[in-house]
Amino acid sequence: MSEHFRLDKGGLINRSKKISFKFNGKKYFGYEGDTLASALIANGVHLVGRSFKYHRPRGFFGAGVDEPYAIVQMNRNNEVDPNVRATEQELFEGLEAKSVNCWPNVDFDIGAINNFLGKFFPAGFYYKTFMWPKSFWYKIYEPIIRKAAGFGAASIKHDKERYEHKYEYCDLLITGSGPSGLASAYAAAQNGAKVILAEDKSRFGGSLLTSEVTIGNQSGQEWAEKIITELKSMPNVVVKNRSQVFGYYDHNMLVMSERISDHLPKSEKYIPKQRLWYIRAKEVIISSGSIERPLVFGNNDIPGVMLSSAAKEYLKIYGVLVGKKPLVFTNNDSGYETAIEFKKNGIDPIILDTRKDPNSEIIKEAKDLNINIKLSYVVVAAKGYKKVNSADIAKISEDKKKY
Amino acid sequence: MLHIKCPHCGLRSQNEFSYGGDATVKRPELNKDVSDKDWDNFVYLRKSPRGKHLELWQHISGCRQWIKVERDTLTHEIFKTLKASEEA
Amino acid sequence: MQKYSVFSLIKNAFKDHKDWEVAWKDPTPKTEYDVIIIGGGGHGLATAYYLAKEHNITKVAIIEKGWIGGGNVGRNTTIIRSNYMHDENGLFSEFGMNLWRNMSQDLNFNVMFSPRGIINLAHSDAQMNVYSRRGNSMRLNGIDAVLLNRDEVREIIPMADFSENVRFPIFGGLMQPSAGTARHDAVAWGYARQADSMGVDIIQNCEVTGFDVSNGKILGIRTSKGEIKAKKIGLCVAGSTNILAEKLNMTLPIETHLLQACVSEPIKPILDNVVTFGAGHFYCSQSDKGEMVMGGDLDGYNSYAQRGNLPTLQHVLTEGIAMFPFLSKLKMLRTWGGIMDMSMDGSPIIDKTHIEGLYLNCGWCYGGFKATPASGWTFAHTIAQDRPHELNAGYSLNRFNTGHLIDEKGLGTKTWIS
Amino acid sequence: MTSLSALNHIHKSGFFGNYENKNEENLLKISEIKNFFIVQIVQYKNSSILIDNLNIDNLKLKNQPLTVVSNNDTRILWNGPKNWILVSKKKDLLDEILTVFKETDFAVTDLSHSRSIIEIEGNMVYEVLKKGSPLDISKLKSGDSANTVYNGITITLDFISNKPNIIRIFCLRSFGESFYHSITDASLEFGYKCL
Repeated sequence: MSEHFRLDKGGLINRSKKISFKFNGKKYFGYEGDTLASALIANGVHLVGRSFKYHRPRGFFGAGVDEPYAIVQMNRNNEVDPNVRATEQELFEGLEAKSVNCWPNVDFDIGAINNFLGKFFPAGFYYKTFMWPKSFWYKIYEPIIRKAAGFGAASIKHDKERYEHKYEYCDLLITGSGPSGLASAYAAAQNGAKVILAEDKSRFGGSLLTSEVTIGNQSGQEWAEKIITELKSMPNVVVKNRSQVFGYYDHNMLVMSERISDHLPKSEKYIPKQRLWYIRAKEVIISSGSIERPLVFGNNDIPGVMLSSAAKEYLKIYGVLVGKKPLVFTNNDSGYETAIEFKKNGIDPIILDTRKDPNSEIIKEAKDLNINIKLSYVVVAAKGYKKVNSADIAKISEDKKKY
Repeated sequence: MLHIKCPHCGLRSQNEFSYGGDATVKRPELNKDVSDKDWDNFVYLRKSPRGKHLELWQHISGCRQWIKVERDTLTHEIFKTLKASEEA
Repeated sequence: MQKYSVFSLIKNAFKDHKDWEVAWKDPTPKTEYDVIIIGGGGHGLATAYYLAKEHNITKVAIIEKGWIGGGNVGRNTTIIRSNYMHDENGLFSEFGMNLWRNMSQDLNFNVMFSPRGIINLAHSDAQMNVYSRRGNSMRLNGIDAVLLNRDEVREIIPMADFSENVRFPIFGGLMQPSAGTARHDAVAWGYARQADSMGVDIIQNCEVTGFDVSNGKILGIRTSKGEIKAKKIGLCVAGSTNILAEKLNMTLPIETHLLQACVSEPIKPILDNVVTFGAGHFYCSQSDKGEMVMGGDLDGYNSYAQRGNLPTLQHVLTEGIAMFPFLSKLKMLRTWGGIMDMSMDGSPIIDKTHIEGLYLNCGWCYGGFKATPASGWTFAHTIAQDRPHELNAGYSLNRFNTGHLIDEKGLGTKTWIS
Repeated sequence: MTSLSALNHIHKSGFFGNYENKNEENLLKISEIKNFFIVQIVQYKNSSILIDNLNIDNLKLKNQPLTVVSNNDTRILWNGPKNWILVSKKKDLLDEILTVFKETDFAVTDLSHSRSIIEIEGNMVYEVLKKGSPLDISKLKSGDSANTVYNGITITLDFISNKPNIIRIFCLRSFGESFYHSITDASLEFGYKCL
């Protein structure tokens, strides 16, 4: 299958190295530097799983750690990994993954009947029923509920991989290598502080990789590369990518999970798969950036509805279009950045902005690019089942009480 | 993980220490009549305050000394540490 | 009160679920009640329910500083059991088991009581002997207990580590087949809904700031929502008992400690029972949703923090993987800490106090959730009759003074002594 | 005195871990130290003797935390207030110790048979220690000693030298095998040579 949604150029992937992988038994190709998510989207795969209760179709919603939907079961090095986020898993040669919580398959899922009976299963319905006759709870109702539970399946084999832990001390721990993280690390390191810079993703730079910014006379990305190279050469600095700081405990003890081999087909001998760091820091800077919050409208969970920041990230980092007829629904300027990126790549987006008369440079830029902008407009509901195909939109009334 | 300043060895992590409870409890004096109430007080009753708490810890994997630690039981902030022989 | 059933569910589905009544009201406090229960956790709600149901006392208020079910009933590992050796604990808990078995029907609220069986693993011959003794004591008190050998355990939980050369080989285990789990929040909500329907006022976001005591008699309480009079007041605030005791100039044989638990992301069904590790302190079950629910020992020092510290979590998960290697690949979804009253012998206190009209329910240590119905039932009896029921007579406040300790574990709060 | 060590069954010489294609000079060297004379000297609380006047093997006790006084044969490690561990190649030092440290003022305990000792040498020594010990090891230099834990096992560290890095680690004999496993496992990543 060819990559219909991959742009001819652009992105930070290594186009000279093609990688083959399997999803739900089918073979696809991606490039070095892809995540499983970006490679699947490039191949036009938008349906990756089913929701927990109603078995509604699930696609990709984010592009990183914030992904709520794209949960897959992985096979790596003859080991099973349940509940892996496709947006976090880097692609490697021979990767095998499959959808979870669907039977017989993700495309045709018997459990989806729950979706059509959803009216009878409102939140917390189980507290109100299954009480009569008494023995049925034990013998029938609960066993059925239990059987339907869970996403991935855990292996009962011994985990043969190697895991290590390590204690470390530092003057300053910085979580996130975006512009503020890098600038802080650089300033502290130059003054002799012992610095640990942790980046959750494989690439350093954070928002510098997806935003059109310049620092001095360099692009954001060039600046990030320069600073990282310099930081790496300093003896008082530890720079770690694929390292997620996930716990902040008493007396400035932080815990970081370093994924050393998860992006490789196989761990090297004697090298751990993951390493847990216990870091005692004198000071901590949390510069992890922000996660975009979704807007609320009907069916905002169907595949193809996603965060606009994620759409931008797939474009800028992976050279992948999440769709060819994008509708950007926003209540602030950030949506315009995504729309402009689409436009630059020959795709015509439509922007719906809830605001009445917003004014800023980027809006002007969008207008100059002849992007279709509808102000005071909202999405009422997305349409489609396994993939979004249209949306009901409406203009907000003057008193904002109806549309 | 708590970071406790041992008055002998300096700042060390919690896993070198072992907890010893309320340091303000006084054992009834030896060789004197002790009422049941006093024994009850000493053996079982504890104030267990929310806030500042003077407590004993032993630096068991360090200098093996008992020390006193004044710690907030809500925030875990440690205000001071003393040798066991020192009065707060 | 609206009855919950599959029919009411279907009926309401056609009205888009807009016609459901509120499950409990949000009243402003009256100036006086017959009984005030301080603490809107499981025990407080159950006490109010049984006061109304068993003793016909309905002029009752529950005063809760936060929200109902926000304390330990919302921070536990949902285990329900009565596998105790001592008579006091065994008979009390088994009485509770019977209340659990009928709770969903009694409350007309499905609390998902699920008797999946609990297995305590033994890792040495000595431990097998200890378990056979405990099992015999249980049977003498009418509680089901089965001693399992290694092969029998393997048949039930094949995914445990039965490989060669493990540090703690499984020799066998003690099983209570009728023990299990329940949906913790539902317990609080079910009791709240029924208590409310019988006239109990559930007053949330109301902090008790002081007590009116005169000539050794309780007269009422002062709260952030004004003064409220009552001749009888029950304290049901395990975890924070010492804070209120201080306002009453009482010093109690309890310390407040912190216990942590955690759940993994949901996985397909793999573990049907509740299993405890015998060579350390770890227990595990799988929820109806598929999450692995795990817990361990206290953080080890006095704490009101309601958040856990790292060393205990490390410990818990290390033991967990030693018992069930499959846990190693799971990601934790949530970890949490709850504060609890650790009594000096590990058993609770349900008793009158030296202040007339003031009743105490505290010291639940790790075992408060499963005790919810029995605790509420006996505490309601103690308050209504002004004397303990024979089931909770052993849980007296002065037992530490008289030497009648119930040291089931032989440790109480002082885990640090071992 | 028998010289059978707790590590006899597991300490085998050879190359291990990630040693291939590496310069032997850069590998960690792990050896077992045997046949040392180890004695604990504790001054009683009520003793008023000035330790400055006491000499053992030409060394004076020093009541300063985390320090070692040493000569070629003997090292005296601070082990707590008024508490020292004396480690010596001279196996006949006990008589001299008992004459100098009178039993009215000192408790002297022979620990020669109760410790397992591992010595590690190499650039990555600090990294190996970080994999199990919560101590801020980078702060310690040659001439320092410290008691701490390593993966739950109580240990005593004696920093012999900084150029090259040599650290001697003592643990209770009964934990010797577990500790040896812990240390060698942590060294696999770097490659090591057992002497």
